[in-house]
Amino acid sequence: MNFDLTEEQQMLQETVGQLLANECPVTRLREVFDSDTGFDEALWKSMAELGILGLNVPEDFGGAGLETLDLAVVAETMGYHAAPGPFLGHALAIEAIVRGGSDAQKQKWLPALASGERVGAVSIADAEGGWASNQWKIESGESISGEQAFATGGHQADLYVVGLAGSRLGVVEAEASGVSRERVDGADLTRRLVALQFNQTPCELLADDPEVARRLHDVGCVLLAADAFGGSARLLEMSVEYAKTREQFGVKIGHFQALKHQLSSMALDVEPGRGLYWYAAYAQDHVKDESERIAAVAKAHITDRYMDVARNAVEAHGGIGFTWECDVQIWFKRAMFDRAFLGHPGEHRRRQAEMAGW
Amino acid sequence: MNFDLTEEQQMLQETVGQLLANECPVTRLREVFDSDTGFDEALWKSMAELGILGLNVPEDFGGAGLETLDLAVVAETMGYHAAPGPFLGHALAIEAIVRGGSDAQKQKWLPALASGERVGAVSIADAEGGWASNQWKIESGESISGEQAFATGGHQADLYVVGLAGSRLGVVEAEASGVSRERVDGADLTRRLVALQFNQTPCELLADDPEVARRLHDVGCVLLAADAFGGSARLLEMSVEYAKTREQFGVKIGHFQALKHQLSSMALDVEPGRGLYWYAAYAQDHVKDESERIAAVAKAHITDRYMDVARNAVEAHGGIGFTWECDVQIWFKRAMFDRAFLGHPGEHRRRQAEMAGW
Amino acid sequence: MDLNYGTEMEDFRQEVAQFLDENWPLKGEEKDWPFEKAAAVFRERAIERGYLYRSIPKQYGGSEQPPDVLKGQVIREEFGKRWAPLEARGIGTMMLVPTLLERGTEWQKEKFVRPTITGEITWCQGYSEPGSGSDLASLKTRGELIDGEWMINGQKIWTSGAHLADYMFCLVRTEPDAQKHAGISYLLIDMKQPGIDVRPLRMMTGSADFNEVFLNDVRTPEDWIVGKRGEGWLVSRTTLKYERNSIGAAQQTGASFAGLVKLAKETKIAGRPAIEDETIRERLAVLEGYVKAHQYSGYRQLTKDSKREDAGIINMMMKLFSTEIGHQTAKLSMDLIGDEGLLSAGGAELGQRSSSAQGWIGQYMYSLGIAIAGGTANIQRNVIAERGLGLPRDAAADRSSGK
Amino acid sequence: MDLNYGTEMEDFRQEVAQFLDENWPLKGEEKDWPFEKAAAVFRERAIERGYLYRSIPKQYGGSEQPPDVLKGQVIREEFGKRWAPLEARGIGTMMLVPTLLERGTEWQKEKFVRPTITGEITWCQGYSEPGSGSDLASLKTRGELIDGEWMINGQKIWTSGAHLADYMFCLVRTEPDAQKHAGISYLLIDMKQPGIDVRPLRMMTGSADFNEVFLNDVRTPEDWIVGKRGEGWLVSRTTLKYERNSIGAAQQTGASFAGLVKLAKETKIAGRPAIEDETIRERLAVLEGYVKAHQYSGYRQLTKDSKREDAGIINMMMKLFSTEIGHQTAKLSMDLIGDEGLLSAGGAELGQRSSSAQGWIGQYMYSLGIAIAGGTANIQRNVIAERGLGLPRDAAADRSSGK
Repeated sequence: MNFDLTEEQQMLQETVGQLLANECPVTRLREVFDSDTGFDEALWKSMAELGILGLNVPEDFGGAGLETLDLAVVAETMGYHAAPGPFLGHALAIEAIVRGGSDAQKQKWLPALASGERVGAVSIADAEGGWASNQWKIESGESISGEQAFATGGHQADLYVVGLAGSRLGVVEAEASGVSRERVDGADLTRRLVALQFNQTPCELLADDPEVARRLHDVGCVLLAADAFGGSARLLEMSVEYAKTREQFGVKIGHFQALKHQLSSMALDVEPGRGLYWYAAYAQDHVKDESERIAAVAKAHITDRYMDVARNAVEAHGGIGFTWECDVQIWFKRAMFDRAFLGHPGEHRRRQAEMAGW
Repeated sequence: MNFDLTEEQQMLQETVGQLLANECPVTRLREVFDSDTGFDEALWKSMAELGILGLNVPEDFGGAGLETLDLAVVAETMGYHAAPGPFLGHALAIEAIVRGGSDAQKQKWLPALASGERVGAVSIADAEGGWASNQWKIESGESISGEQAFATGGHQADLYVVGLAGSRLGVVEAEASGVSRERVDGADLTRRLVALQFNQTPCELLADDPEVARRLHDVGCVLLAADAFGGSARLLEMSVEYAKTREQFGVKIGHFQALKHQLSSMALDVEPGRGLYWYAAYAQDHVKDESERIAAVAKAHITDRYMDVARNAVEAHGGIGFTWECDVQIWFKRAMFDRAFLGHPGEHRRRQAEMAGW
Repeated sequence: MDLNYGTEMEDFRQEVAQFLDENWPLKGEEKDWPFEKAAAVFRERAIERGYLYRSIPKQYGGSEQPPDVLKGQVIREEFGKRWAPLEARGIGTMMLVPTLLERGTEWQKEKFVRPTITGEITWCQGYSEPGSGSDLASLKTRGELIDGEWMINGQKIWTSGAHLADYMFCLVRTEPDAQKHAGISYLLIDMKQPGIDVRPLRMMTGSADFNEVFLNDVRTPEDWIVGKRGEGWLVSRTTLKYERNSIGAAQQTGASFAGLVKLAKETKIAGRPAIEDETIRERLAVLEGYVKAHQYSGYRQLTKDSKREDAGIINMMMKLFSTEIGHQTAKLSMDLIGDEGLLSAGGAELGQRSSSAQGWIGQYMYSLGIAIAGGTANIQRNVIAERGLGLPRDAAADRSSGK
Repeated sequence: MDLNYGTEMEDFRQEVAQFLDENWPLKGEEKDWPFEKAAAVFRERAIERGYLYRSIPKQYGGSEQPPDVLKGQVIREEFGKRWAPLEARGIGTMMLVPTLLERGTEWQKEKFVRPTITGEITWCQGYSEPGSGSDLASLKTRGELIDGEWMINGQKIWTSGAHLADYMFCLVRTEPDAQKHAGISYLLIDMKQPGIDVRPLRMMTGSADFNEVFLNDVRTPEDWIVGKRGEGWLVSRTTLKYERNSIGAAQQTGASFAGLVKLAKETKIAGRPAIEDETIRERLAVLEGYVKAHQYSGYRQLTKDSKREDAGIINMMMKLFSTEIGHQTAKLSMDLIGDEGLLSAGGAELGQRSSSAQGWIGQYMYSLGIAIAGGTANIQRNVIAERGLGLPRDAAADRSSGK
């Protein structure tokens, strides 16, 4: 037994971290955050060059053919840097096409997705509420009509993996007829959302296999958990750093035992999540029996901790932590996203209890 | 509007406090705690002389004719001193007879209860679980048979107000035929419990009015809340005192900010409960619409806080707080009693939600 | 204890009701006056009758009534029913006026109190600075007395309403050689003068509820000082007490809780109304325990205040207690709005409530902001421990106060 | 990452299974031996095969195997299936032996290690004193070297197993003139001698899991010291690390959680099995999140340990994390047992679990006790903040360490 990242995974994380530190330091991040699109084309291209955008695309179709754990360690790093852009939905769209696409479909989409030439996205939030595949209501077919609430990718997405009635997935090109998208006034400006409307829109159905939808959902939960872990680790670092530099009453505030203990509690909220998200990611490819349930546990637990850490980070920064100018707010809103996207913790805990047979 | 105790109530509290401080200081309390009966006859007589045992008995029957709030401020003081003995059940038995007894019944029992000559008690815990009057299962009649779980008064009780099917109450003399009582291995050794068995035992029924049972239950909740408030205030004082005297690392531990903040949190758990129990007590006699619900709120909230405070008091005392020799354990176990007797907080919160029409 | 309104109070209620029937809204030609003007006139009349500014002497524009918490309550209820203007709730009325009444000179009271309470002039507060949040003693804005005028230079932060205010009351270091606390004075400044630069400070919600104020050779007359030179720290503490009470008002938590229950009735969890979910019911019930405890603690506080007795440690904890209730309320609301937790905070200005998801998101964020305004939670915990429970003072704080 | 057992491991498992089939329970005339004797013999055989005490050199009675977390796991699983004796889990094995191996002299290792790990001799720990709980540096028990013997006087507390132990390893102040930490030595003492008075210390649960030990002119040879004079503080810290890891074991929280789920299935709330109550399900699910995080953190820690790499800050938090999980588990159990929360803690000795209500009450109380044993939660929070996060050291702690 070896419960640790491989050297390759550690190197992958370092490389991605280096890229983000170089090309998207906080000064740049803020520009993208405040921009109209929330998209940094140069950064996207750099990611593509590094091969990150096709990590989970099989080698035959131009990708790296890696596993969920590899994807997750990248998601952790993205979360740490609050990397802006459509990475999450892109990776999930790929996951669905890899698992549910015919050879022809794979050939059609995967190479362009792997190279980052086209941006993938997912649209699996029913307009009336519900992320679970049994809550999807748009009738499946070669032409679809209906509304969905929170599709990823902002206005950058080129194609959508869409959730359809009967736990079915289909692929819709953004340019197709009858597609209209409207900006969602989301909190997290690093990952923009749109509401979609389809009106007799052409749709290519993926395999009629509910496992594909399940996999999409579970990998999504894992990536959100990984992002949340990385983000909360960053907020902890920022708070510790602030405590070491800010003075009150003539001393660095990090001298105050009450603040020390608050920061210890934050650390206790952060660090134990690492092994949990690792295992949840690993289970997707290696522990079939547990994969669905542990994804729910990780998503509920780690995104909840992220939100707690974010609240405490605001407090640890004093009044300034509450301003737009303070970087904490960027991660705070990512925490809101990670917690709400794909359903909030209460929903996943209900599933967790059911799957345990409680 | 005047939301405060009257001078008479304040004096009552002081007098009772003085009595307990004089006649049952902690040295004496520990003797009673470790004794076989948990009963201090001299203390009981002193309480009787002070008129505390008949506070809620009408003047016509030898009591003081006071209200629930008066009873509650005494219960607070009892809780503060962890006064040992059957006061709680005694007061509740009186309450039931006052509300549900015929003139003849009142004449028969109240004067002897008011004078403390006889000890009253309540037996309203069904053997299969359930404190609510609709859960009582023993068939009512002039002769009753069955089992009940947690009757008050230990082996001192002379008569029991017993909960019977149909939300009915009856009075059973402890000496009556077919009564057997067995010691319960309770945590709180200041308030002993017994399990009762009735075998064709003579029983005098009180009025066929479910309001009597409701009143008994609600006043019970209020008195437990008051006891919990007093007890938690005492634990806070003990913890603060310890922090002021105990040294570690060459300084009084009360200098450590982390401990200060823990003690502040305890204070925040204690002090706001005062107004809540006052109002809950006041409502029993003056705000009929709210009386049942606010009794549930106060019982759930304040006994929960007491338990939290008790846990924190143990921690604030370090290792020694966990020993039998440390006084904290006496109040810790009273907190367990106040929280569990008449049903634990979850049950009262369910009622609270129902009564609100949520 | 007596929570009933006696017959005397019912008579008083009739009297107030009749006054309102006759006076609000305004009648005749005054009927179409703009609200501000109408409110000012109405307030004057209400003051004449002894209904508003009851604790302020008549000579400064108040109605100087004996304290009577019950009458105050009846007035609030009756005015509330008819949406009649109550006392202006600005920071001037709540913080400056009590300070002036206790510490101001005669001319200061005469000049400032009346127009402040009528809402004719408005104030902002200049305490915090970027380098000194909870630690006011370390502030750096300097005032020098030159030719009978104070010349002030520095920067203030968290100044709400600065872009609208006519005046600022602020703390300025005037005695550079004195010990930290002893070097501060409490000055009043006219905001409408060159050298004052107000820049909005954007919050994480996106709205700008506060400002930064840059003071560059700003002037104010020598006698626009409250208290003596170097006493500003003490003078400001009178005011802080008022701020605590006003922010901690139990009413707000009650209203917020009611909103939460409403939200739980309107939203769904797993297809059923959230209010039917046992988990939500339990959480609401737990929260209500705190809300009720807060409410009755508020009753106690008011009663003690009206008897001019000290309510004790509860005074030090009301704000922290309501902050914590606010946290819990906000947290529960986020679980109730579910997917809409993805949205931004929309249109939630401080103190304004909205039943929409975005309003709750704003509240969620503000529940953090409020913990910070007027002394952080940790400072309040220190106060409870040291002043309330009598624990030894903090070493660091001792140092800064020169002990 | 690889959580599979490869074929090599399956072969190893077969080997272990076969050994056990042949050796446990004992066969032939050894079959009826009393457990203690049987266990001692069995352990010797298991050591010979390299299955127990794998990290202890052969010369001191261990089996001196290369570290292999996976093999360790297989051994524990197979031994567990057949209830075969594993390593003796006393404080001697867990705390003294690692210390001796790292710091002891040759003769000390030879004399003490083997009989300790076979369970032939047992130890108790003499660190805490009534006046110094978390603050070991302030301890007062004194040792003087007189005629080639240490003469020891003082009092120890929280000494579990003192009434049964053969020896005590303890901290004693031997250099009265040195700075606080520098004056302490680590001595071994024979408990079977006059001058030692062991008095049971009764816990709030009613049972006496600990003792007070009074030392009155107690003697021990000059060379029964581990490390040099005045180095006792450092020597003891080696040991404390082991204590943290052993108490914090993720297995215990997992087992405890499983017990809680069982309890929720067996008890009723409002007439239905508690496990069907949404509130209980949610609370269990929340708790399970922590339990799983704890479990996989344990995996990480073990993997890092086996690679002799540093797992980092997680090492400092495992104990506190499991303490907090224990609190939550205990709290939930009290809500599950309902009315039976009126009962006393029955028969719950430390580490022993019971599914009865009284067992859970004992656990509830012990969840407080465990927070205290081996360093309070606050000390651990300091360690996380200062050593883990690099925050500045505590002023008071600095003072006591003479900085």
